[in-house]
Amino acid sequence: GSFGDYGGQYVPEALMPALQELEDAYERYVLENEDGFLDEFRERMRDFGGRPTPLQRADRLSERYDREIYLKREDLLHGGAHKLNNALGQVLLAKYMGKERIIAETGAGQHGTATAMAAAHLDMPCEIYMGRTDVNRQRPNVYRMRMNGAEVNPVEAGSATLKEAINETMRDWATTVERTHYVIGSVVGPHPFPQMVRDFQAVIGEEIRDQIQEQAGRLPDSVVACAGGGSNTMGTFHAFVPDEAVDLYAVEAGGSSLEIDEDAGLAPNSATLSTGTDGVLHGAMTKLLQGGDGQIVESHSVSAGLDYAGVGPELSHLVETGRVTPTNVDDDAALNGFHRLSRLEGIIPALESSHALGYLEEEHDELGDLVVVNVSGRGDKDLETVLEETEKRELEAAPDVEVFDQ
Amino acid sequence: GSFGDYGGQYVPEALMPALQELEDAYERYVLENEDGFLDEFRERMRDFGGRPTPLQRADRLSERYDREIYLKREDLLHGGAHKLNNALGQVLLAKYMGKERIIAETGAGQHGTATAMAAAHLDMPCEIYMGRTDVNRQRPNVYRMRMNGAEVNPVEAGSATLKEAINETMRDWATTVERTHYVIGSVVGPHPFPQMVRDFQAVIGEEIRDQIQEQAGRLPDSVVACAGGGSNTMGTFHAFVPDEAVDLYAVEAGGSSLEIDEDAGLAPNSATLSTGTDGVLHGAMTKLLQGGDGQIVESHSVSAGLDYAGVGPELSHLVETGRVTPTNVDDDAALNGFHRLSRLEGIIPALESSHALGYLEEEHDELGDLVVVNVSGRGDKDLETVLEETEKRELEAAPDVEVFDQ
Amino acid sequence: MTDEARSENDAAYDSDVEAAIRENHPALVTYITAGDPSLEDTKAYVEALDRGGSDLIELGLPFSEPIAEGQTIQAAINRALAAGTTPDGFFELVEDLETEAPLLVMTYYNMILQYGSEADVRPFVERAAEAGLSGIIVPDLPAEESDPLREACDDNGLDLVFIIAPTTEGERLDSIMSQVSGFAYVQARLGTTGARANVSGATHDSLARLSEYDVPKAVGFGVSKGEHATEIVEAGADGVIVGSALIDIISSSETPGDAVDALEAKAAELKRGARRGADSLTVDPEERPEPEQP
Amino acid sequence: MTDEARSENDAAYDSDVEAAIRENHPALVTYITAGDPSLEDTKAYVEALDRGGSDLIELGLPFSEPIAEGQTIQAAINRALAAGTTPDGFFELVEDLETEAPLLVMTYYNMILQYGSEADVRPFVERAAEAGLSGIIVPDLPAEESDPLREACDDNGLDLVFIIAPTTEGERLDSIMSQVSGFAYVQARLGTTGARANVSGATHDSLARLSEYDVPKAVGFGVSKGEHATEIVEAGADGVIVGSALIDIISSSETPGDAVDALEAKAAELKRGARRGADSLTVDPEERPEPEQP
Repeated sequence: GSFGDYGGQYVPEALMPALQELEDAYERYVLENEDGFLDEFRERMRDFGGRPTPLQRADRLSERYDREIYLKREDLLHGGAHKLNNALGQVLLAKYMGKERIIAETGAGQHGTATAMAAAHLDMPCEIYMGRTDVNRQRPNVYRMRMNGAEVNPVEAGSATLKEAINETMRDWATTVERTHYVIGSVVGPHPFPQMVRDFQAVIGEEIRDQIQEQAGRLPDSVVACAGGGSNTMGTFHAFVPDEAVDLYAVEAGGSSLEIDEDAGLAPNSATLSTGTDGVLHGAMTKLLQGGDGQIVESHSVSAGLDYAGVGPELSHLVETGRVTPTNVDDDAALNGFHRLSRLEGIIPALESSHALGYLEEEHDELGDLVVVNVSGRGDKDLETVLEETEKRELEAAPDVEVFDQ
Repeated sequence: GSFGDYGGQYVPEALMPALQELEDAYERYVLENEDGFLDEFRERMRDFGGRPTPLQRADRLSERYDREIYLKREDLLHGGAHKLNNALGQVLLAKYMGKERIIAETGAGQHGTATAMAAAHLDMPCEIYMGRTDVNRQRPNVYRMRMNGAEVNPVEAGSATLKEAINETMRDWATTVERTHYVIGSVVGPHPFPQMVRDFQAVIGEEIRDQIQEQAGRLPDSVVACAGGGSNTMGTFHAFVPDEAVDLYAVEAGGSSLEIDEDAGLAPNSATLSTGTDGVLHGAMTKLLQGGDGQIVESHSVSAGLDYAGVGPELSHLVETGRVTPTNVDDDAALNGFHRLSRLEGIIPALESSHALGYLEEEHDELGDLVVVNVSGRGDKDLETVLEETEKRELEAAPDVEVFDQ
Repeated sequence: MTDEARSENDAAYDSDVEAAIRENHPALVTYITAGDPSLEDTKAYVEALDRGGSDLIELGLPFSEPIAEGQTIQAAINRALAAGTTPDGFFELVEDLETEAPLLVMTYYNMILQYGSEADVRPFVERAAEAGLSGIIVPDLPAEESDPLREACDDNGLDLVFIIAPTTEGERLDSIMSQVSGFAYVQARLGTTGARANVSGATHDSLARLSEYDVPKAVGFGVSKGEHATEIVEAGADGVIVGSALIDIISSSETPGDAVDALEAKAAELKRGARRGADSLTVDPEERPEPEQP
Repeated sequence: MTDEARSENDAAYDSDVEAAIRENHPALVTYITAGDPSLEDTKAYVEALDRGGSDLIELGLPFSEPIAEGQTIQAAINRALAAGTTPDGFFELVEDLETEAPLLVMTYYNMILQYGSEADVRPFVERAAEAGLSGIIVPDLPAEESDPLREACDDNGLDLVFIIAPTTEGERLDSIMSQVSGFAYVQARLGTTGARANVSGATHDSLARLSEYDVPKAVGFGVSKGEHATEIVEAGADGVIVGSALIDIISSSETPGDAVDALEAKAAELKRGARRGADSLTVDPEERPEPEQP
């Protein structure tokens, strides 16, 4: 249950039997395809989810950066992001395990909507915990979850955002663990979650590997993915880890600054791999944004989906061993990346994915001749944020907004 | 250039040479694949658009209706609806024709966003005409077009909605026709548009035909698609027209009533095929919603995308000859269809597509044992409308909305 | 126009429409929308245009989707529809009118198709002839789609006027010019109807291109001033067509009486402008076919 | 607790923590969060709990992500963090305290790892021992991950207390019970910490399941009243653990002085309740192992 020094199962004793049960189910169903679990999963991801997603040559970016740029189009997956790979895998696994109920937490709402969608598809009762603040500012995602028949439980405690929602979901799970599966949304949490979520997401890199060889005739020189918790990152990288010649770049949210304000308990970034230190959070030993005493600081990014103070333990390990290069770009670069892809390629990317595109703009000279960038999701959900943040700034890639103002 | 008594080229003389030029280009590039046009189109629809889209067995609908229900997942196409098939085809064709500029009109914004996306992808300057009223109520789509680099020209005249936007686009085209291509958004307008748009959309039915035979071992008994202008309808039906044993159902928007209020110039529905009479609108002879004098009435549907007083001439012909069965369901049935698919299958459908699902609920006994329904688009764009309209009604399939109100 | 006058002209020309152009060279053709702001007002306006020197008057029968019109005429149509203008009301107005100038109806094809409640053009054409109209102009009916309407017009002694656009060239131009009935409506520029500040260069190109065809040519789209008329006639046109500039007068006049006066004055200005153009051709030393003078 | 008292107990039991439970049977274990609302107040509260009859006192060192806590303790932790509570301040408080009852620190694993600025547990454990703490409870550290911390605790003479959940069964239960140090913290029900109205049926099941193991058992999660203590001791527990009910007193008292009085009274109520439970067992005719009385 560990990746070098990282990983583990740092959870309350009450949850340990459930983790052992999950580990057992993971090994049987996911690793050994017992009862045809994997076959059903793959078929549903094809028919319900829309896999495989395309690998698209980006003509204008290729010209702009004078190298071959390919985009992995996870934005085309059902729900608008790679999230469904994991949500559907876990809900299906819960069903195979005989669980009667699904819970999950969500911050901006992407994991919650993917889980609600998967639960509706598989006819599993589903409850999503979401901070009241997030409920209020992410209405459309709340609506989507409700439309899919999920209960949305607003969490009123503290700042009423992701952290409180995680705590509340943990409480629910600790109370109902015998009949409930907790669908963790990224490659984080206690073993076997980081490994299992990675395996559900690994289809991204597996498809890229086949597609790039078919389309470009060889493996890429460089693979770039954004990293928050790290599920799209690990999903993209996993198939390439053994290919030493393929460089892997995890692009984190540099936010507005890489400095931590320890007195305020704030990091104006989410660059955990780039700047974090080892510690234990939400069940695993990994790199964290924390103060010297061990208190977790509040992270920040213009992209809500990257806004997390931890990161998957396997990524910490791959960074520590030098296999993955941690990098980051700031909010401005991500916003420019958003506008640039929208305008040049006709793809409105998620703000999360826009970080990978920002990196491409800033550091393409570091990259090889054949580059794959994972577009982990679509940006419709981010339009309001992008407009707001764009108006505050002078961004070279942004369209003028006069028509919006009338 | 006609389908039985329907079709034709009822346009100002100034546009006739452009139509002839387009007809020539359509024949050479689309029908004869000159310069590999079709190959490039198909490749881009695969890599950029995400084709093929899945055909998914709907487990819970199949159980509910006691027959095999399959869903064609056009909601997974890039942009969230089948619209891109046509927009990309026409923008690419304009490029092959040496045009320098793209224009289009949009009502709710779906065709505008698809066109803007395609134009960005193919590096074509693009201007979209949109009534000021629609600009104000469809902000997210305006943003998306702007993000993709398209100019959005608000039209202030009259009721400032789709009709005025069409007139204004016609004016632009009549002025700039030599260097501009007008991307008509449905199987309407003068020849060769209805035929050409159908051909670009026909991939829907072609894929269904292959997929259903692979998955169910035979052709379907019944194929159901919603119909406004009719592009998803003809796209879905075209491959099946020669298969006499396959029944084709075009489900129109019954709105709140099928009666026309001629004094007010209003039809509280868009059920053109079901209730319309023959006439000429926007370049073609087809079935229309019109008063006795020949004035076109304003149509209405809860679904903006079906809200059009005309319909594609080929559909008029197929209805007239009995090959396609025209049907309709009202706003309530569509809203219930929206909620039902969201809750039972984890797919939030466009309100347009929800009409096909409403028909399935109301008349499934009319259908055969193996049914395909086209889910023409996703419903994220309709969330606000659905909430508003749901609150006004008692809908059996709607979730309670208490969590929204806090 | 009186029946008497009409039969007189029939002898010399194919139709009274052609006669009105040829015999009044350089002719002034005026357009307003019937029912804007009411049919009663339209009657007074048409008579004013007639007095002012119009040689031919086009009366618009409003249609809800005027795709060939600019914003000025579209707005006039909206006002006329809001006032409840119907085809029957329109024909009654025509029957009431006493003008020197022959009258044409300008409308969209669907209005013609639906009249008499079947998708058939004949009831409309018959009623038009009966009401005393001399011809029909249909902006959304190109030559290729016009057979049914032309046959009906022929059978009822009406002209079906075709529009020649700047893009109309080659074989299509030959074909359309060979079918001209009444006169060729020469569209001065690409785009829609509407008053403009200048005469388009396309006008000169078009008239040059059309000079080889021996049919009367009247130029419209964008003509608003006497000087425009002068320039267009100098360029070889047999007439000028003015519409939006007249609608502007109607919509901006404070009282119907003001509009009547202004319309008559505007028509006179345009007619004078056209004549100046013809005069300058007459004194031009270069050889040209002498335009006929009434 | 004084060093003198500690060395005395060492003879009879493995640790002073075990001694505190065994010798004070039925024992009362109390918990409050250090620094809520200030470390100075905490000092007074701990002394009040000691006076009221606590046999063992758990002091919470606040961590920003208390995933095992209910809302009551989470709120206390937030207040303590807002007041600027740090590990160093915590240890200074412990050094200042004069209590009969041994003290345990309850905190999350990351706080232990980070102390001394390396990801190493030893600096924390050494400082804890130096400050006079007798043991450590870590709600997010299951037995499987506890080797490094246990070794450090062993080396420094501290107990590492394990939590036994209602879901802890079979081999894992055997394994954990064989490693018990100090006492077994028996979690009364699934879920998180927090005062409840009733004692859970799971408590009885758990104690029955644990009866075969000869280790001291103290029951927590949801205990808030004297009657709960009675029922739990009757069910076979060697002690009861109370936390959220005390936090409620602290957060609802108008002055720190009120809280001091109420905490002492609550501790006394709970201790009396526990004794009633022990007494009822003593007069129970059924055969049971006679609980030790101090």
